[in-house]
Amino acid sequence: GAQSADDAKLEQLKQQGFARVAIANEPPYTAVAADGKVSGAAPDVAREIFKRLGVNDIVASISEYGAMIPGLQAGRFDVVTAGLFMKPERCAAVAYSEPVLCDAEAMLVKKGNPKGFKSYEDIAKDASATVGAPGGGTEEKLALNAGVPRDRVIVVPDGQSGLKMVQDGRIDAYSLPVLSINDLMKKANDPNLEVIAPVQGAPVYCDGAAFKKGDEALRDAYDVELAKMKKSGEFAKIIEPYGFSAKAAMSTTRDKLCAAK
Amino acid sequence: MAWDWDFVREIMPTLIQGVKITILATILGSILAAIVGLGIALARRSENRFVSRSVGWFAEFIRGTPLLVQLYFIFYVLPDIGILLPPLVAGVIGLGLHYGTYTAEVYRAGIDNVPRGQWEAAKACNLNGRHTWTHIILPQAIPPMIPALANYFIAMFKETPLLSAITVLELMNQAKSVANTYYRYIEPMTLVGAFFLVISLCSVVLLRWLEHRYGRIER
Amino acid sequence: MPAPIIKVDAISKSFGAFKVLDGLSMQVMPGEKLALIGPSGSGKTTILRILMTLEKIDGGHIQVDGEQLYHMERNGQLLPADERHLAKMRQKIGMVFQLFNLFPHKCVMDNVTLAPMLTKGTPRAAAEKRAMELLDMVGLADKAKSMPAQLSGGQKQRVAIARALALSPKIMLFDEVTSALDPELVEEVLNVMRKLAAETDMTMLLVTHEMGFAHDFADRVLFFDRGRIVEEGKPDEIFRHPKQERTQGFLKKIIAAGHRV
Amino acid sequence: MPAPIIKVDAISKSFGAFKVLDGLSMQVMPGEKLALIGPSGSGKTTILRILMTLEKIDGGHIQVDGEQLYHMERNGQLLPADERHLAKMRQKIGMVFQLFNLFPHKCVMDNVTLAPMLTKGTPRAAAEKRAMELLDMVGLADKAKSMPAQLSGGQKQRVAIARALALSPKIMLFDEVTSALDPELVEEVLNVMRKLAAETDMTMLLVTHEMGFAHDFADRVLFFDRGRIVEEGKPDEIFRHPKQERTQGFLKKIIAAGHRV
Amino acid sequence: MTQWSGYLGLILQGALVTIELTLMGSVLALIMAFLAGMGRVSRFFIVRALATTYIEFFRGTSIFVQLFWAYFVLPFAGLSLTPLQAGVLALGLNVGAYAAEVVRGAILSVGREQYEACTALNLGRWQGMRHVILPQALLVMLPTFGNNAIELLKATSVVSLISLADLTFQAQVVRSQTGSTLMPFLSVLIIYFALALIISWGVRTLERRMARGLDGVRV
Ligand SMILES: Nc1ncnc2c1ncn2[C@@H]1O[C@H](COP(=O)(O)OP(=O)(O)OP(=O)(O)O)[C@@H](O)[C@H]1O
Ligand SMILES: Nc1ncnc2c1ncn2[C@@H]1O[C@H](COP(=O)(O)OP(=O)(O)OP(=O)(O)O)[C@@H](O)[C@H]1O
Ligand SMILES: [Mg+2]
Ligand SMILES: [Mg+2]
Repeated sequence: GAQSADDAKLEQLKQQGFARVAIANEPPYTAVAADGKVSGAAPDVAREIFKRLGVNDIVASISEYGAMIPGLQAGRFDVVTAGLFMKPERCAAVAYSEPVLCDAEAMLVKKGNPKGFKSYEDIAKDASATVGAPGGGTEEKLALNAGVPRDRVIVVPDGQSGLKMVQDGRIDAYSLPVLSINDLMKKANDPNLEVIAPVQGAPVYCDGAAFKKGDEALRDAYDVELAKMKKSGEFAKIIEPYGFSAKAAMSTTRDKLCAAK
Repeated sequence: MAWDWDFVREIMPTLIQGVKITILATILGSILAAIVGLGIALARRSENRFVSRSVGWFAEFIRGTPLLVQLYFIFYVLPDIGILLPPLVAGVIGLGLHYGTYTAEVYRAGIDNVPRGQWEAAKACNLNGRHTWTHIILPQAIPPMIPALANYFIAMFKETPLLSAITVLELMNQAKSVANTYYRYIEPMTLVGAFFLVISLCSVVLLRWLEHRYGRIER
Repeated sequence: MPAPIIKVDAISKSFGAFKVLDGLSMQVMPGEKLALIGPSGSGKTTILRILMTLEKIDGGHIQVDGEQLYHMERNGQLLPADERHLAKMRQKIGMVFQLFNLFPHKCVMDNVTLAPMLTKGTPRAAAEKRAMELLDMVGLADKAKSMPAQLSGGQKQRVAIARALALSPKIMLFDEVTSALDPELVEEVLNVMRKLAAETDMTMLLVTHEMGFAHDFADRVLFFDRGRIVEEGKPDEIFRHPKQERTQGFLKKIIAAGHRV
Repeated sequence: MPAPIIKVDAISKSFGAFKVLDGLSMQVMPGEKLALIGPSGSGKTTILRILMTLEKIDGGHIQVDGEQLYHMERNGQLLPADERHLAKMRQKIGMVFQLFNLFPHKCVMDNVTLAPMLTKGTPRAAAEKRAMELLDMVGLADKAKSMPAQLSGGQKQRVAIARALALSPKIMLFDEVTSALDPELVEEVLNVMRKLAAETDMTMLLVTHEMGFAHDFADRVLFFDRGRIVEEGKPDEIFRHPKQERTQGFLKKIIAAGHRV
Repeated sequence: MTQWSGYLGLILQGALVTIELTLMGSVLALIMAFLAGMGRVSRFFIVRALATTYIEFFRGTSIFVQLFWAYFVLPFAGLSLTPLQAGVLALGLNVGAYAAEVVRGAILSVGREQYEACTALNLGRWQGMRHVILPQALLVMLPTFGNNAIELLKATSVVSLISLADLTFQAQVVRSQTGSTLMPFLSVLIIYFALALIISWGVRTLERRMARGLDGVRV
């Protein structure tokens, strides 16, 4: 029945020799080198695990956040490893692996934090404040849940645009995970900007590899290898150079994150 | 993934917010395109070679490159030289400039379609340049171009989803946003498609009427 | 003997490599009625268009009513005419075209009054009074409110004549004013022109293929061929006893084709 | 006495509310040369176009060469003609248009050979041989490789005649074949037609405003007015002693306008 | 500013994808244009209705919605296309609908007298179309086809929606990876313009070649 169909999925990946992976255009979760080669914490972990599963390579395609889950559902990708943080609603839409990359939320603001933001609630309180976030991302939802009205949450297509919009004063804050913001700051090297991290009241989130509902067998196989790597320390070796904490990922579980309210 | 009418009802108000912005951007963009187009058309007829040539190349360049990239450029690059435009304004300028290069061609065709005999008759009547334009040429040139102009304004309407790239919350952007919130894509995207289809079908009727009223002109 | 009102002196005109007028000279006396005949492409239309300043000349001089047409004297020097000078000279000249060239978006009355009101600042009432006299003269007083599209070809051409007369030019140019008309409508236009010739002392230049009319109408006939005047003289001389071989050949063909001479 | 080759029986034709032909009847004998004259809008072109099946009729019958043109007999019933029947009937008829209607993208030779090759399957060599004979007949053998745009109006019209003849029709229709030509070019076309009339026993119907030519060419003249035949007879009768007032008026006007009769 | 120059290779890869999309999309568009354009003037109601539906549907809904459907919704109907296939399909069908109207217009622009000459010479409907009408109409279509191809080129910039790494998309990637905004956008603008110039030059050359003889100049 379903079980054998699921096994078939892994068999199929083995046969074709690669898995199709959706990644985001967001360092350090992903990085694209000048020669077009994809690296970064998320794809590196995925590549290693698939290798262990007998799938030699991954073919990564950069995708908009908004296009990832529909792409997964439509069978465009076999897995999404893009810093899609686990949340109850998402857990209902896709099948997550155990946690991989964990990060807290941060905000990018002008030097000196002129409006004094510490949390998303602060933005909600200031009737003239605007915050930028990726469309369909965790930060957008956090801001909305904190009471920032829809028209003050600006959907920004990518990190570089968000940074630029803060520099140009189009938005007061741009919110992304801490490491993403730090990477942006490093590249921009702009003394007029400042990072607020972590955002108060925002939980630490962890992403996992997201599979299509129905591919649970593949996901389970993935989990087994992930657990082995976590134990052996290889997991930490891959992600820590990018700034991620392996400990954070190992101190929580999918079940906890998916149940959180 | 089955179609869910309750979900449709739930997201309708949000999408209608987007429709309003879409229509506003189209109207403002059309007005700007109509003005920019006339400006380009007149500049290209200028006696001054430098003016006509450089405006000509500029228009060619705008017409040969994607609006999407132009919008990025206006929104993200212009601030570097101190021009900081709100998203909707940047979007309207992008639309107006881009489609202005199209309407310029319409103006040009409209003006060229006025028979040479009319210019000559105006000269034989000893009218000066300004009188010739305002009393003889433009009154004959503009009515036949109205259908072609309207055609471009409708095309512009269908390109407004590009504005989502520069954070304008028009229909497409709203649809994406609700889709991402609920992880349901078919309903919002289909509604967007249906909405565009309805508006275009109405505009076909409008166009037929305009063509009937003002005569045909080939694109 | 009075001075000629038009003095064309060795003008030449080329379109690209093709020489249309080649050192053409001619003189026209005030009040004279001149017919220009000749084969297709011989330059008849071109000389009228040059007099109306619709084409520029490449060389030579033209004097109209004692003043240079394409040149103006400044401090004893002959300079190319500017638009102001041309506009002044155009006041002396009116033209009626083969294809009428009425303004299709204006009614008959407006076609006739437009130029006087705009160029001479004639008040509307005066312009309309004069227009009615002219329309009456061409037999179209009852059509004042019609649009050009509602008129027959013959009526259009009569309006065009009234329009040209409204500026009271000293010289009128007619370029094949009947050749676009149905045979039955030719006569009404020619009648108007006969009347005009009889009643006014305007100078008139007429290009035509209606040899019969040219014969009755003109004081003098010029025969054009390849941009030159090959023969000229009284109508009887030209039509009954042409001296040049080229003229004889032309008239023979015309007669053979069924035109009355 | 042989049977008429064309028998038009009480046909009527309207454009919208406007009745162009009103119960028109006429007969044409094989080999007869017929001239159709009459004022503009009287339906002359329309009857030719109907015979060429370019317009449909509203009522009445037409027989051509013993067969119904717009009807076909099936089991003793008269049915409206289908495309096959029309194609068969069209083989008997050729037409030359006022504006030549040459195919501008094909050279003279191809204009003449296209129809025989496509409709009769004539081999290229035979079609070209016949075309050369015809072009020779109209005096254009040396223009076989020219494009229509390189020809004068008179030459174009002669090619059009050759093209129509290439299908060897029994009946030829000519609609004002000289009225779009410069006066000097009219004669060359009329010469070709004279030759054609003298050398072949083809039936010919000619609409023309060239009264002189109609007089010389036709065996019989029909005078049309408002969609009816008002008067018919030998050319001398019609042109010298017209009986009907309308005919007299028409001829008077034509003469006044400078046309030879 | 040498930092981003290493990424030029990436941009050129994007240019390759853009060119590929443009070429394949144009071929599909051309086929659809002739099918639907001639369908519009067919004698048969069904054919006319089909052609009209296709044209109005694809001109009516926005290209964004069509792309989204081709890529994300068709798989639910069992038809899973690669991004390139989906892109070519959406672009080709979309531009083909516009070009179909060009084909129709060009066919109708051939004067009635040419059809009548065909009838008078007893050519069949298809014979007349094939030998007389289409060869003349083709010349009328050509310039507008050139414009349509440029429209298609520009429309390829929206395929980033379905994860195709075209020029615009690569510009975004380079921008994120290097932090430089001006250079990637400027360079892709220039590349687009160069491609557009190549298209219009090609079409003009073709047009000149086909027009030979028609204007009375010796062939
Ligand atoms: N704008 C132009 N460009 C190029 N050639 C021209 C132009 N205007 C006129 N010509 C050419 O100049 C020649 C003379 O033209 P023109 O119109 O003066 O002849 P015409 O004597 O009036 O002949 P017709 O009796 O046919 O009117 C013709 O061969 C014509 O083709
Ligand atoms: N397709 C059409 N639609 C409407 N009216 C038409 C059409 N064809 C002809 N007519 C009208 O029918 C009438 C007769 O036309 P027809 O062309 O037969 O006249 P004609 O005798 O050939 O005149 P002419 O000497 O001007 O060529 C005219 O009034 C014309 O306007
Ligand atoms: Mg002339
Ligand atoms: Mg006729």
